Amino acid sequence: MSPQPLNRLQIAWRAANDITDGMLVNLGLGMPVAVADYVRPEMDVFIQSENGVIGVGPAAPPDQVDSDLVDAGSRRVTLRPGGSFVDSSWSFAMIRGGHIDVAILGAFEVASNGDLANWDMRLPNKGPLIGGAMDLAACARSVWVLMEHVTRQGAPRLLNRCTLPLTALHCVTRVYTDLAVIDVTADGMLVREMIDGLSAQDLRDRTEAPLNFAPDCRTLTAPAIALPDEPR
Amino acid sequence: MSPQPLNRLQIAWRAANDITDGMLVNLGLGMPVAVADYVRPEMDVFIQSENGVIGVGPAAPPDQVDSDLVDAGSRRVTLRPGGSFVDSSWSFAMIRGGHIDVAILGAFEVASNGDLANWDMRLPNKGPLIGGAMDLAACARSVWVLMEHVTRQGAPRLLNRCTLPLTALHCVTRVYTDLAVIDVTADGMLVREMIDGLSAQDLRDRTEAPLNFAPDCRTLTAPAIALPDEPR
Amino acid sequence: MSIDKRVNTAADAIADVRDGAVVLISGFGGAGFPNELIRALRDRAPKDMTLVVNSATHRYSLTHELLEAGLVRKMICTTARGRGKEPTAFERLWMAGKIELECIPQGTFTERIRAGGAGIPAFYTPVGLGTEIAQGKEMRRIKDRDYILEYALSGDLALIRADTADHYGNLSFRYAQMNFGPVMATAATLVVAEVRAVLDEPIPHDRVGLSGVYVDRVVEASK
Amino acid sequence: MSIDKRVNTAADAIADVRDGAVVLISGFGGAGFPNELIRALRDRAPKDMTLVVNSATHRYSLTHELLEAGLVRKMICTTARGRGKEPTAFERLWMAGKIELECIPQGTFTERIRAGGAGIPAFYTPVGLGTEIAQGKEMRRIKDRDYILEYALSGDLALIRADTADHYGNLSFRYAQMNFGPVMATAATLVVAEVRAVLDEPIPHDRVGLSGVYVDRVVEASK
Repeated sequence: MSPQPLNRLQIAWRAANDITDGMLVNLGLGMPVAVADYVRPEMDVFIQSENGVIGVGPAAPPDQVDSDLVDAGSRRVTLRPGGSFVDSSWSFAMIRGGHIDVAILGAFEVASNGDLANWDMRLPNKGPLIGGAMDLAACARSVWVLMEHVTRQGAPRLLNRCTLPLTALHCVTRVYTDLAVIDVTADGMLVREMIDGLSAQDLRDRTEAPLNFAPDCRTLTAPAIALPDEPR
Repeated sequence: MSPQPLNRLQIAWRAANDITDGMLVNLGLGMPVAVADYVRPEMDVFIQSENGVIGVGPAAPPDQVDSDLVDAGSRRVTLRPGGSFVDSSWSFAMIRGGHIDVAILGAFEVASNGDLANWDMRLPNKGPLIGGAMDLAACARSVWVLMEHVTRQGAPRLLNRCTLPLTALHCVTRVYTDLAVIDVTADGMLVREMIDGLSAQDLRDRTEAPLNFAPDCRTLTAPAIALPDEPR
Repeated sequence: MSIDKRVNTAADAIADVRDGAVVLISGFGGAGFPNELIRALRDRAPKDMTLVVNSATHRYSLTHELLEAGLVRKMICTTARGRGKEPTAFERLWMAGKIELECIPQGTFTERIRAGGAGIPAFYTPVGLGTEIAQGKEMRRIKDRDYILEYALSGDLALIRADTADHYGNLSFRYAQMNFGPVMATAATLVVAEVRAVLDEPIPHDRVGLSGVYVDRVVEASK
Repeated sequence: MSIDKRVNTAADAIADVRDGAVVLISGFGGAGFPNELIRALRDRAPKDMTLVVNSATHRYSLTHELLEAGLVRKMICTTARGRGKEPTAFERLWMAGKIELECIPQGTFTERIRAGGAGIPAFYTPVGLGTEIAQGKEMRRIKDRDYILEYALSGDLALIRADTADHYGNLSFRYAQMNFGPVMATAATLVVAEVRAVLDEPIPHDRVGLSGVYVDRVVEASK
């Protein structure tokens, strides 16, 4: 059986499993938003959104949609019990002040020193999009990245140095990909988990950054989760 | 008849007459607080207090005293219609940001260039008291000073240079004393009003700073206002 | 009722804006866009404006009408990328070199505006360090960490959206509607608020989201 | 109810404070003093504390008990002068050279604390320019005006007073009670709130004056 990479939702599921009780978490656009759906029910977690929501709840059911109750990605959401709102200056004082326990972000590239590139792919005909990414990456206590291990063209995303414009320096603490869970340490990248059937050499072949493997490196598993037929 | 200096409340009355519609005003401890009692009834004025009250109303009647509804001087007050509260960071953002139209402050000394000394008399056995004075003096759009024209020992308070520790530079725009109303201009002090029976020379004798007299210098008058038997 | 900040129409509320104005516009994530004021501004058509707005073109906002009308010389924002493959109104102008862009981190955006309203001329921040954002900016080491210097940002006009207003100009907001509204109101010479409803009675003190001392005019949205 | 920040007694709430702690204490103008926490701190008696409090001794506050117990090495405040002719607890210690004093403008005080909680290591302000406050501080000219550089201030423990709390640590405030509470809560490693009442249900979102994400422990005042 050939190795079975995780799909996007399984990556989100795996990251959600590392969320612990009472954390204040910010979820970036794309894959990270799905993390909310998989936080273990016994965990009591507040999700902060840059637009000033403290305690984002599940997406609003159609009959409860309110155009003023939105997250930073313009999704119509609900508010969890104990949630509240602040203005943008408070929201970013919270982010920049280091009050976010974990920012879970998408990325284009991560370097072995923890540098992150996630805001500008230099696409032709498209303007830049910074949003709150630089604040979150630079100032959250931990930064977890969720991304495919390689690009659609098969090029590695875990690099010696980022090639795309940087979001923040030395900020990424952990990377969740479809193939592995990797800590970014002072000594470089340390593989904690890897999917079944993949060899260390297989992973190295898909990674530019040097990889160390934890002595207790485990198998990366996730339950089956079907992807919806979503337009991307 | 010898010249009749204004009393403290008459000075406050005179300053109150220069308050115009819609102004946002901050009143310092001491004489300035009394200004609120004499604002002309047709004027709609918001009084800001450093502790975060926007729209301080009259002192609370005994049966409405609330220990959480206080001004910066710990007076139990009321809130005027349309009033609200902010925290200290907003309160001083308002002050430092130049949103206060007039700060009305007490003073020990004012110099002819508008320098103000009102926070530290260098009293033995007493600590310093800055409070919000430096923020207000440095950042309000106008700074009006209310004070006796001379010290209890008869020494002038309007000086060429302040001798006491400064509160802020070049900030005072107008001075109301028991003897005169004086604008502080780029060309020095300009007497606008003076009490009846006092000559220009009499006023100069009580003033160290050079005085110019406005061509339309008028008589400073105030209605009779009795001082309460207050402990000072 | 001496203080009365109510204005009848959006057109009246922005009638005196001039060419070259720096205009701050609230709204984020779909909430808090003062769209009737934006449309009135388009109709008033001042030229060479600088817009200070989170998103250069957001699908729930009408800023694209200002862009399409050719009224904007410069955009200061945190997001200048449209969602779809088709370029947005902003992206078309930008690619054609017809508009100047200053795209900055969102926290720096809001903090610069707060600073503009709070009498802070400049501050240090760790955000953007080591990135393109830091290029040409002053750096400083404070307690073993490097920071970049950012300057206050303020404007001539702020257009903000709230839920209710009273005649004192006090505003209340719903849920995530406030976002940039309060800080923008502190940092502009003239502040105009568009609201769902102007109330006859003062907003109770504990429902005031922004004090009327920051607001010059309020106008009720027509729908 | 997994998150539960309720603590039974003031003594429990501050039990782990250490010698040398920098302690921020709310309260201003008679409102917002966490007096039961202050008394518990006196009983716990950590030594060599630095207090960050608006008024060194205020007649409605119990900070004088910390001073009289000899627990305070340094005072950072905006007011260190008592009202009467008799010297206050602080003034006696200060005149005897037994306590260090940093007396600063109130806006600078609150902005330094805000900066400490907001990730701003330093900022420029016009306040204090040309006064003793500016002595030894860096000056800088920005757009034709001079400013002084001020640094962020933060602490190990914040003691604040609010009206109600829920088990998430959300707080509501009455009238002018909030003053320094919210900013102090952003700037301390451990934040303890004393409240009139701890509610069984979450505080409604539009009544939350400070989010519980900033608050570690809440304790109901005994009276």
